[in-house]
Amino acid sequence: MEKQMTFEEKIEHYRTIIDDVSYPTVNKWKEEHPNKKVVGMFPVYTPYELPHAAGMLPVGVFGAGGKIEIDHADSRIQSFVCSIARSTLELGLTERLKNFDALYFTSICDVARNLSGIWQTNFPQQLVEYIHFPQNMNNSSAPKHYRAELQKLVSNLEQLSGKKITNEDLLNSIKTFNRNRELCLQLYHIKSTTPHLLSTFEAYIVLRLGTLLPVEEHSQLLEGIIPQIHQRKRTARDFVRVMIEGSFCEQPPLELMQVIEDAGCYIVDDDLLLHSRWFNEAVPLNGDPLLSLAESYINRSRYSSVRHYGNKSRKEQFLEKIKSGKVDGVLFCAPKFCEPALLDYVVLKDELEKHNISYMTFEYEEKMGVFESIRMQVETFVESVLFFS
Amino acid sequence: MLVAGVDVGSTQTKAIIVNENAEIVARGIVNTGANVVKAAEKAFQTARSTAKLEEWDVSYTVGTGYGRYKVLFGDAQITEISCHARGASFLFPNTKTILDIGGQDTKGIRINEKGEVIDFCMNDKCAAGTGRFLAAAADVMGITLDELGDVALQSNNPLRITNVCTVFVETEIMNHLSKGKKGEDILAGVHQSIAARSVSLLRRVGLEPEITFTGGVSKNRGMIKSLEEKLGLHINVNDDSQFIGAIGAALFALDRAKARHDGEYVQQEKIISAKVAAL
Amino acid sequence: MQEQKFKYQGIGREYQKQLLTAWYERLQNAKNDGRKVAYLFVPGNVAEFLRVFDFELVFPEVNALQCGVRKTSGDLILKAEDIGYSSDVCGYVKNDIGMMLQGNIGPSGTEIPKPDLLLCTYCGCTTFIKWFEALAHFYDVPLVMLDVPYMRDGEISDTDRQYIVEQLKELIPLCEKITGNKFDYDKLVEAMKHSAEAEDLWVQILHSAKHKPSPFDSYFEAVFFMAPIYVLRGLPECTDYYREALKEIYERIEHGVGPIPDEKVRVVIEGPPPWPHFRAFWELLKHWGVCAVASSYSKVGGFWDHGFRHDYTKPFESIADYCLTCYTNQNLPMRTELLRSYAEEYSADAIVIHSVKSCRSFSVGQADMREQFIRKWDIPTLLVESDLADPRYFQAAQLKNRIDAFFESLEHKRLVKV
Amino acid sequence: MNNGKYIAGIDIGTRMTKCAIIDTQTGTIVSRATILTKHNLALASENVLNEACKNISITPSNVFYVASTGYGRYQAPMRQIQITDITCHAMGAKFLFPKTINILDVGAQNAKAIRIDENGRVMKFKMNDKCASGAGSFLERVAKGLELQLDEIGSLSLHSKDPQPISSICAVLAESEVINLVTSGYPVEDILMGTHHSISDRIVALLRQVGIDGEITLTGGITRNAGMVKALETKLGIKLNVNENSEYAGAIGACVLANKRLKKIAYERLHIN
Ligand SMILES: Nc1ncnc2c1ncn2[C@@H]1O[C@H](COP(=O)(O)OP(=O)(O)O)[C@@H](O)[C@H]1O
Ligand SMILES: Nc1ncnc2c1ncn2[C@@H]1O[C@H](COP(=O)(O)OP(=O)(O)O)[C@@H](O)[C@H]1O
Ligand code: SF4
Ligand code: SF4
Ligand code: SF4
Repeated sequence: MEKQMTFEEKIEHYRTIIDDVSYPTVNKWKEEHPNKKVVGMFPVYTPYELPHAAGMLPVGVFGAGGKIEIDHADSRIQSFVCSIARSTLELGLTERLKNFDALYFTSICDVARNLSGIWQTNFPQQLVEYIHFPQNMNNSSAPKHYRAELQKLVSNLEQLSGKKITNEDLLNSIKTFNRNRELCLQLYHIKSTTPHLLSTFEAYIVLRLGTLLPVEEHSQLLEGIIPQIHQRKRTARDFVRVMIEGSFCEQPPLELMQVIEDAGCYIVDDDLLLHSRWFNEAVPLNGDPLLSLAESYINRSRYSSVRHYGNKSRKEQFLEKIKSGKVDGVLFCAPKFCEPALLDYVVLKDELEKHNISYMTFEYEEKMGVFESIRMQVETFVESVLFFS
Repeated sequence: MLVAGVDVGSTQTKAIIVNENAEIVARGIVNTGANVVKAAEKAFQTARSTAKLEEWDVSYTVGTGYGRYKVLFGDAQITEISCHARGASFLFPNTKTILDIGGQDTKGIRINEKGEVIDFCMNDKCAAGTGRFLAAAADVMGITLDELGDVALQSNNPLRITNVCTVFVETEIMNHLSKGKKGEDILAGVHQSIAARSVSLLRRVGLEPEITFTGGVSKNRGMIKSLEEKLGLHINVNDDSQFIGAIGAALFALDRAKARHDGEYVQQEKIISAKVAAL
Repeated sequence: MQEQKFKYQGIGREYQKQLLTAWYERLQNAKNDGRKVAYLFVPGNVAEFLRVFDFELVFPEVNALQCGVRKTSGDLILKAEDIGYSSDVCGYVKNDIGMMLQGNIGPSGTEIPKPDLLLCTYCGCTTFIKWFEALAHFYDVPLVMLDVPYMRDGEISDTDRQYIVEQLKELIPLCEKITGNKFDYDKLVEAMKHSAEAEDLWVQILHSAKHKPSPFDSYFEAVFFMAPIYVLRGLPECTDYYREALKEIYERIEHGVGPIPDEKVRVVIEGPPPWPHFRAFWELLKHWGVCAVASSYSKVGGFWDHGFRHDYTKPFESIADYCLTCYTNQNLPMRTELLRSYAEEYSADAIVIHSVKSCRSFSVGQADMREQFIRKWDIPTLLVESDLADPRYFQAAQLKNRIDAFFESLEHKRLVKV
Repeated sequence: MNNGKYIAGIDIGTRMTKCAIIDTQTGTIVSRATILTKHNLALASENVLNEACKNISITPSNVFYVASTGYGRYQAPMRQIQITDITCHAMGAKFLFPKTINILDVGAQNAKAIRIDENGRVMKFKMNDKCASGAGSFLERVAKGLELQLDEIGSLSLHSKDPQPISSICAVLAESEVINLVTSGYPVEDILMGTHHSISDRIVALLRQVGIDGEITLTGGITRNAGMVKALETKLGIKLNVNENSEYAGAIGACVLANKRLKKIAYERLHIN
């Protein structure tokens, strides 16, 4: 049935899947593999390869996107915290994550970190990992330490599944994910070179679906749609090329992406679902697989606000992204209360001002309802580029 | 023994007198107005006169509400939060969550089995979602507060009210009216909008049944229905809901009066026995 | 009783004030005197290590705290918001950036020297990283990370310890280059000895709160008493200070007096205080005769009261352990258990959580902690919200309501039952 | 009469709809008009255009390009282009006061603070459209509560010697406070000035967020209220740019931008052909 569907129909169909907070694809997988485990992955980046190598299904956990009422979590996490933390906890407290056997959090921010602690106390039956990413990239023992961290995860997974994870398994997983990342990057390449053929709204849906499917299935699906995209008949419009920055963790409502695009923008680059193209190059397949992953994290991962680099090089990478995307302006589009994004904004916009690049900023949260005010802001931004350049 | 609780709210002041069996013997309610001290006295007096009591008949009085320190004749002050908790769990012993919508603020209170406050949360400083919001809507529609809820109950097709701010809602209502929309549909929308805000306030303290609805707005049947729909739960209300704060205060007064009484009694016993011993 | 004059009364506060004033003066002259300046954080500060190179140490958090107490933080925060900082981010960061924008005049009116080294001791709070990245951007100086893994497994692992040791060792050449001073093992040992001695004394003060009535408020007073162990640790002045301060405590015990004239309620407090309204907050609690007998905030700069001491026989390893165990680096289950155990050890009647809006490192999870205290252990727990630096978030009327409602129910129980 | 001479800008606000017509040859404003918006936005835009045309004895057919802006900008049927309030107010303010850096646009339901560069391009802006406590409706309510005309309250407040602080942050609760103050015998002018101060506090807070940096131009209906202008000036400690055209800044900006756009189109045509 998939085969006959047009690209637009597929998008429509995928959207219903990603909007469903009962995780239908996970339930189906669990039915088909009753003895296998599911591991939830909190953004931004987590080593999907490890659960995969253990024969488990890694699944992205991105909160509830405003789809459910927050009945219990609001009294457990105060109001001044980003929505993803609260709605993820609500998913847990309402047993919507009961098919998940483990959950991975990482050292991106204090909220995600403490959420891992809340999880430990409230869901003792789940394996909760808090992964410490190296923050001191210049230190020579960083790869070794992170490798040890990965090794610990592997051992815990082995315990969970009762099955040894071999180097072979790991290499195979790395290879599988290398391929998937390559395909995801192809979508971004289309978005950047021919933005009229693929909107960010569409690209996002396809990538987000990837967080809910076995990776092999997702890669196959991508291989099917990429040619379809190239065949679309659409004309390029006099739109402004923008880049979105700040949406690396909690994901903006889909309507927000539509509003931005409708207001006259091509979003040619962004930091949505960063894990899907986290490494700039393929993870090497020779040598010790865990060390390769560790070294890739340290030397080859993508720029983001929650990944520490020496300050200079981070700003450089940010500007480089702007240059290579031939971007007219940057939209800082951060989740409300997301401290890493809000703190980084000041430094980054300083750089933009130095280089005379337009930018605009606004915040979103899961439950927004009305986008009128943002529409007006984006329109104003587009006008400031159209009328004044 | 008779004791009293006086709840000085921003809009209305309520007084309750109970006897030693915690039975209500009198009620009094007046508008607070600009002179808070007077309002407290008047409410107390109203209650006393309905039961034909003199000031000295009442042996202990607790003041509560935002103007509790203005109850100059009172023996003690206790916050309205404790009093609402006490009053609600007295009237409805299984209460876990309390929603109090008053004239100028809305509170969510969560209590434990013993009726002690675990958490509470309030929106003050903003009239949106309070009795004031409803009063403004009633004003614009040219109906009285008593009718408001019943009009809303007639609606089959509530309109969505998009503004949150009370000021902007007035304009929105006028726009709807001038477009010929039905009054009941508009009002039903207004009630739903407050219900939504109230429920989200309750969620912040942790929503657990049973829920007891207190404050002046609990007299509004339209509001009760909107809340029950939004929550999908039954909520406790009775005729005394607006007095719950005052009832709680009176119950505290009773405890203290008794403790004092016992204490005095013990004290006197001691003195007497000391005297006896000295003989 | 309080009126009586004891020999040592008030020394803890006064002496501490003098030391801080002297410290700020020394900072002002640092550049003239040819000394290099390192910025670092209080949690997990590697003071002993840096003292080997004769760095002057600047703690941006201490500056922010002092600005808060002196009520200048509000204006400074607005300055930072003017350049784009959101009203929702850490008030300390904004306070510090605001201060920098205003010429880096510190809380006591002296100039704070610019950094030669930004050493981000990443001990738990991720905002630390963003904070120092911003400083690196504005000052255009190099930023060095000391990456301290979080206590994610509830215990110290040898891997984590070794990782820190290796980083410290790699830091030596850089410090030597900046200061021109060679690393000197003996100097490190000496600093470690001073530290351990001061730590011993400080812990005795903390433990004194087990007395009834408590001679010491382990929150409202502790925040003054603990300043020297942060900014002067590793120096002999620091030890002298605690020796004197402890004498004051002994004297209080001897006379059976404490910070609260008539101690009615003993509480454990979690979370940093609302500096700009410090007095007002204290008054709100004093009104009910509340004495804080233990607190977590007094452990942010080091977790000594369960036995840890800087150990000169294995200096690097013990610095690593020090960084790993400080309160901000402990995971939530550890923090929860710690507070519970304090309530027991110090015979507290309740736990008070001051939840700080702009500090997610502390706050996220506190509401959940409260659920545990109430449900699992039946410890009455009060949670109040404001901010540690931003005066706008201190809503006195709301706080009073909440505090009164809580303590009146504790008191009521007593009045009626006894 | 030359058909190709006039450009109109229509600013459809929540309360008032404003129109300005400029003569492209001289670049000057030749007509203005303002009417109450009511609820039919399309009709309002047509009426106001008719009115502005009538003032200079032309018909809407003489206007060859219409740019709409404001809350109802998508509702004006005769528009060739719609532009947001922010871009228009910024441009209008720049046109009226060329040295403008900051713009404060305060209408009935929202307040906007804008910062522009030397070309009139919007660099930053912040707006508040959720709470009436920092917008014009607040004053309308207070006027109603005190049974005064809207155009009276500003001039009345100017007589105040001792402004009475208003403690409520909310416009609705402040209204009762104001009435309480009156019944307690405080002079009306002091209460009104206090109210104006309270609104300006919020507006200035908005302005601070975009950074205050040079000449500030006030636009929108609030410019008709001398008391508000004074309160803002007191709070900011500088004089604000205001004149009788300020209320039309949005409509004027729309004209200027339309003209700019036309020139660009003409230029492009020239180069294509
Ligand atoms: N019959 C009624 N129907 C609906 N609402 C009512 C009714 N009577 C009073 N109210 C509402 O209750 C409010 C007063 O509630 P109350 O709890 O006494 O307030 P407070 O304690 O804040 O003064 C009034 O402002 C009004 O909006
Ligand atoms: N004659 C007047 N005197 C004083 N203030 C006025 C007058 N007319 C309008 N205003 C003020 O201007 C506001 C309307 O401003 P306007 O910019 O026209 O709003 P909008 O664009 O939202 O319709 C009113 O709320 C009122 O405060
Ligand atoms: S949205 Fe921001 S603050 Fe929230 S968990 Fe993600 S990174 Fe942390
Ligand atoms: S939103 Fe409206 S009701 Fe709420 S504070 Fe502002 S003016 Fe008052
Ligand atoms: S977030 Fe909290 S712990 Fe972190 S720097 Fe700010 S105040 Fe300190």
